[in-house]
Amino acid sequence: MQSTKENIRIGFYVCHCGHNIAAMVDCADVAKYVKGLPNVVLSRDYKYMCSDPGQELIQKDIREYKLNRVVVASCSPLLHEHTFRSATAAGGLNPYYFHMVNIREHDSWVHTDRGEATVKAKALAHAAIDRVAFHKALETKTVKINPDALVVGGGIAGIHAAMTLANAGKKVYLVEREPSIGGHMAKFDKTFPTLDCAACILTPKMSEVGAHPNITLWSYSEVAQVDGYVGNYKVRVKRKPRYISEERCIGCMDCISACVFKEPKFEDEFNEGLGKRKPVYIPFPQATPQIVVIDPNVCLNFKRTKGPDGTPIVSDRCKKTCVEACGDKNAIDFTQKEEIKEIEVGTIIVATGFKTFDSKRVPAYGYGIYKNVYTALEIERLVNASGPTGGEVILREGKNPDGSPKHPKSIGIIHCVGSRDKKTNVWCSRVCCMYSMKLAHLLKEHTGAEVYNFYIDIRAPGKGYEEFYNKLLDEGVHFIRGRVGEVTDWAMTPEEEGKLVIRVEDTLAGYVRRIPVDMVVLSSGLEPQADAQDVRRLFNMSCGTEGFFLERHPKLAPVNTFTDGIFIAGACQGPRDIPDTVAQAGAAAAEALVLIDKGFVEQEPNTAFILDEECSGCKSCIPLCPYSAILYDETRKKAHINEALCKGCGTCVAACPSGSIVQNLFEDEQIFSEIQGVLAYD
Amino acid sequence: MKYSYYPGCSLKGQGRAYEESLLPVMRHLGIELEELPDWNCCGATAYMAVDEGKACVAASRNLAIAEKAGLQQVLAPCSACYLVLNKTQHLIHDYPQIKSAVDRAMTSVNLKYSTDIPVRHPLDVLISDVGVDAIKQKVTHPLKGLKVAPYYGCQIVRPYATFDDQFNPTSMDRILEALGATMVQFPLKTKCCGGSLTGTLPEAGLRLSYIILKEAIKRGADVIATVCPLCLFNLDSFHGKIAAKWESARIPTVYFTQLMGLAFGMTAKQMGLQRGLVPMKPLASAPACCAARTAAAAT
Amino acid sequence: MTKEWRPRIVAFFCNWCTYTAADLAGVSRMKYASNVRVIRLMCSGRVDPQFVLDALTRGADGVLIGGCHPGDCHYAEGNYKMLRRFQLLKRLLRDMGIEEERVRLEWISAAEGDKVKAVINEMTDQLLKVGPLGLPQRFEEWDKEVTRLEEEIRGGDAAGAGCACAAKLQKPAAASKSEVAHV
Amino acid sequence: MSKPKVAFYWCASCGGCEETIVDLAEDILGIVEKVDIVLWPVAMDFKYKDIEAMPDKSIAATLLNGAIRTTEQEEMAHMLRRKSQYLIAYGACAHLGGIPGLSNQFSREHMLKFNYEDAPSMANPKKTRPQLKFADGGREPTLPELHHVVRTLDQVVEVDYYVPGCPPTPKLTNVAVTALLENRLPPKGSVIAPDIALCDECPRKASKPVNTSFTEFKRPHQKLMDPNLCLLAQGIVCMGPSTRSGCEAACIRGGMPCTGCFGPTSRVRDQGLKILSSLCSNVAPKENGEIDKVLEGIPDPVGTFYRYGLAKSLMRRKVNLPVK
Repeated sequence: MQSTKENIRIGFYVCHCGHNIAAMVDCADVAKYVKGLPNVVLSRDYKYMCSDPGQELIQKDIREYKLNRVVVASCSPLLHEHTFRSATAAGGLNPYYFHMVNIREHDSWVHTDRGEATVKAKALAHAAIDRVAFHKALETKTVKINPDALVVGGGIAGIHAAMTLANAGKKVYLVEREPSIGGHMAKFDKTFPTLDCAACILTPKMSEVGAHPNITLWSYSEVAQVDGYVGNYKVRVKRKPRYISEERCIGCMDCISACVFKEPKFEDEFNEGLGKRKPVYIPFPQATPQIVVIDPNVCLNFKRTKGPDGTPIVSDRCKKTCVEACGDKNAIDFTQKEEIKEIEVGTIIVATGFKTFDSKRVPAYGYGIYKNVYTALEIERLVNASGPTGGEVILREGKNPDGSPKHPKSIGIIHCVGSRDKKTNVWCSRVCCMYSMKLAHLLKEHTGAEVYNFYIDIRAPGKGYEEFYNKLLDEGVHFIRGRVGEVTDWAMTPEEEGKLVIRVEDTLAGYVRRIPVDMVVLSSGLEPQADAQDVRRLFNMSCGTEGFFLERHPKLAPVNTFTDGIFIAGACQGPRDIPDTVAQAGAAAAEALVLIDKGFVEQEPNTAFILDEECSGCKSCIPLCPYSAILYDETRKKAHINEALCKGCGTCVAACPSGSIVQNLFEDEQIFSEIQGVLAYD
Repeated sequence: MKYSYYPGCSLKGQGRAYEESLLPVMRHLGIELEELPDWNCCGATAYMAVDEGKACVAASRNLAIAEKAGLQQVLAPCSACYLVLNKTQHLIHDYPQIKSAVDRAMTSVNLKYSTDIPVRHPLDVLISDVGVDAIKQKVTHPLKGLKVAPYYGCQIVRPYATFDDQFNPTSMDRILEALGATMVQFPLKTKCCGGSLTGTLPEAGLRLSYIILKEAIKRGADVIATVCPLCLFNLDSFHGKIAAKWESARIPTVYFTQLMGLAFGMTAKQMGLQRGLVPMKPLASAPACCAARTAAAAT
Repeated sequence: MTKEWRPRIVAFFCNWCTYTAADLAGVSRMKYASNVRVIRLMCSGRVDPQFVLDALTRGADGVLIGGCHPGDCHYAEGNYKMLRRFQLLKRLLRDMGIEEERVRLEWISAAEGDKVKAVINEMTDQLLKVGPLGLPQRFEEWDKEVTRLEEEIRGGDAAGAGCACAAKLQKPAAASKSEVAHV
Repeated sequence: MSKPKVAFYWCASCGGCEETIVDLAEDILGIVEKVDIVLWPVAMDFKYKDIEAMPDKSIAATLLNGAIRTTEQEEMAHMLRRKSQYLIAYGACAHLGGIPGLSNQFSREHMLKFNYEDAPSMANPKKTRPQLKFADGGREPTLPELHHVVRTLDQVVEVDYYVPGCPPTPKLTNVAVTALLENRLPPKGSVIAPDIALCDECPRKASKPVNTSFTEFKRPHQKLMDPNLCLLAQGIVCMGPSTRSGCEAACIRGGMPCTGCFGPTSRVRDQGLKILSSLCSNVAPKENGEIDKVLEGIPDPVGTFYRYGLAKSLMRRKVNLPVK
């Protein structure tokens, strides 16, 4: 046993964490109990171990009492293990002579009986005392950081993160799934509460991205595979064929006007289907990059049927007036195929955004049943001067007696569609109060209609937000508190005929109301992207229960993930508005810069190694390593672990049939002693 | 496919036209229904409101009998039965007091309630197990031109929306469309028919029936199709009173199974259509003899 | 001590999912049974079946192993390796007379603090029904048939002074840690 | 100077270990020359009281084979411990419990009933069982009692060294005896065999592919085996990777898989669990049902993984068996 070779001297500290631990665990009693355990030289309880005086106490004791092991019982090691290892090192010991006991998250916070919680704390402390005797001095590994970065998603979050990194002089790959960057923000008309024109503040940033020498912009592309680890990621990016050479297209759009389709005929995704586009198109005037796309599903030059691998087949049956118009530029290439690019980056920022709740999931609100029920995003396009109607708010259904398009005279905006509801999404979408009010303002401004907002609560906690709400009240926008029961065309009175009736319990007035309107706007909530689960697997991240990407710590590491070197920004982490998104994107970029500028990262030395003498060369471990870190040395007939590739999962250690692999920090003897320890105290 | 058929009181009494149409239609579609032996009241209406425990005991006896007989599924066509049997299963899970009351009662009659046998509605079975395509294949006399207001009533999708949407159910729409009928856009699909208020508080209850009838007529429906004996009773029985109080709102109300039977070439009489108080107009598509019978049955 | 018996559970949680979920349960102030003792490992793939049995033979009434959901392992597939071991281990334990409820493998993601709570409470309830395993006590009970003679001899030795070979019983549960012998 | 005294004794064993002594062939002559054999029941006649009369520690070494199953064996173990300077657990039964240890899956009553009543080869219409005491012409002879639990030697008395194997090879026996005679002893508690798994000296080692994963397991009688290919690569459960070497892969050379008689290496606490961990980790499928299907090929994990080591395993014995 270790202790026979070395005189183990353990210092034990139990932290009160203010009342967080002390209220449920009798810290003094724990300290007293531990004092009586073998090898323990001193045992103290202290109010805040993580404070400077707490850390200094450890350092002083190491010197004074010649401690060679330190155990702290406090919070989760995921929070403060690093802090106390550093304190141990500052006291002159190898930091890995430290071990931590979690008596807050795993004990005081989750139990209600002080006696039981104290017993548990003692058992956990006992285990640590037993375990730490087996600890060994280890060296911290460092890994170099590739200074190039990858940003996934070209919405406002991705754009801001990429610009921040690029302006700091780093090379950035920005990968966007759609043909243009801009994301949801590009579709918005104005932004709340300042009513800045979204395009006016976003498009300059977009062109800057497009022109930045440090940014490689790959639109219409998706990340297909991510390998490697912090500082050294190998990423495969799938570049979808847009049938246009990005190098040759100058964005003149002559091809669009020359297309054999004289009129736009196909649903325009950017305008939420409210407008039409041609098979060859540019998503919107300020699209970045300014390069057209050909949609093979509708372009006449492609067959209706696709090849066995799903790729479109060129039919050559169109007159190809577009090619003619392109002329010498020769940018149109119907033979373009999907391409895979491989890049190496050190850090990755995932900013894949959100999707809006599908309002059809609440049939009571009539979306998809009644034509004059709109989603908020449709209204954004409808009130937008560059939208399909040039900013004129025209109803989808109904004409004036003279046959002219009809404008709404009354509009109902329903908040929280799909949100704050156990049947759909329980969370608050955080932006829908504010954007509903913004749309209320814009609709009133455009149409002069009576606008009713139906809300559960008005949540306006941002800077200038409450003031915006007050402004709307002054403008005469109606606010009715109550969750809408249904939207129906069932008229009970002549005034309701031909209208959409919103039935709602007005909880301030205390009765059920029927409010007939011409137009209903559904403020749909925010949801994780449909493929969020796939994306999270791709980047080895976690998702919360609702499906948004999980941050490493909600307060202390809000843009970090559980995978080092991968950060998250924007609404892929949870619903948020533009100011918060930009702030978070900046934070993610700063976190990435910390790694890049430091140049290396320290890694847990929890790697495994083979006991060379003892290895029989049975090869059982070799196929188990997901990182191919275990190789079979044909000359020596033994297995060998490449420490640089080992990530420290310990699977091979558990599976070695002759016990000839050891994992640093998680040696068999350390774990056995921990098991013995937790069971030593009843 | 074999199901245990739980008729409940309605299908043997007031709503016998439902049984008369349901059984041949299901047989025609290859579904075997075996009537649950020695069934008793489902525990619906006032019972549930007065004493949930006892209502659950009544309901669970039926389920325990089915369990003892080793039956896999129970088919409950009446909306009230369907709801109460389902509700009983939920309550047994959620409330230990109810579970112990049920256990005690079952033990005393040598029965045991241990598993939840799925309680299914005919709409569910037709949509999920049989499928619209299979129904379509059996149609010999498509209901061309018949405009139907599909009326589901409040109970089959609320509160337990298991097979259809809670606010806008469409299973019956899809079945009737497969028969060739046209659905009118009917926003009152799941609104209240008046329920037992037509008896206890007629001025409130009748008004609710009137609203549904009037809206169906307004939307150009020829007939209201329903799945519930009580809805049919309310919508079919008070036309005189409704006319006296408001205006005449005469439109026939039938069980959706009756329409299915007609489309499968069965006669109006076989489908019990003669039991309706407001007669349904003969169908253009029906063979001459059938049309005559429909008319005869109607009068 | 007249304290009523409570099952003792040793839990092996992977660092990335289940340990984090247990932290989340703490941060969310969820309340659960206090009889679980968590040992942190980097991956459920590190769980050596020896750990499970060592815990049981040292007095645990149950062992709970927590890992990431299939497909979500931080190390790609460590959890599958644990799952495969677990499938055979369950059979082996059954053949050795250990009730199924005592050893449990659960996939708990970092977001499922509530599942940590539910699983621990459920397992505690199940073990309360199954009762104590008490292997150390059982071993002691088994060994009564041989300790009698040993004590007799020891007593004799003490009387017949000069005999220094009082046979010290090697504790059966602790494996002999013999040094390496190359011959 | 008198020759050192050596004793051989057997407890619950088959006699195979005694054979090994004989298998030393000419070498035994060299040993016999150097030592006085004071006890060897299988070959010579000695009386209990003669041993009892010897001074404590007067025997240099006792090589005891067999597990401890009866009160008599227990008593002998204690006595020989007292009389010997070195007590050596000789062979798998003394070391690990061995084949007799497998009866730790059953109760004593079950074993007695089977052996004296139910066994197909048993003709015992009166169901007579051995009696602990019986009267015979005024005398009252006694028989030893069967313990409920089969034990390894070191679970009853302190053991100095272990010579593993079922049976130990003559070569290892020679090594052990020579080491004793020449007083070149390894640290107390050592197993006299290399502390490395069997694959190290397996003739088929090179034939195992580095990416062996299992899609099925077969038992030796279920398959026509390739005589040169690693048995694990053929889906045959071979305990070699978790078993100490030193036997020179005798079974594998004979065409059969290793069943683990040499026990685990010093770094392993439970040989069976370790091979389980290793084999299962390398099972190919990922779904419960498919995993189970592959593992069906190991119908009796206890009998397979603890062929020799059950008494020495962490659980020792089926835990819900009675001791009354």
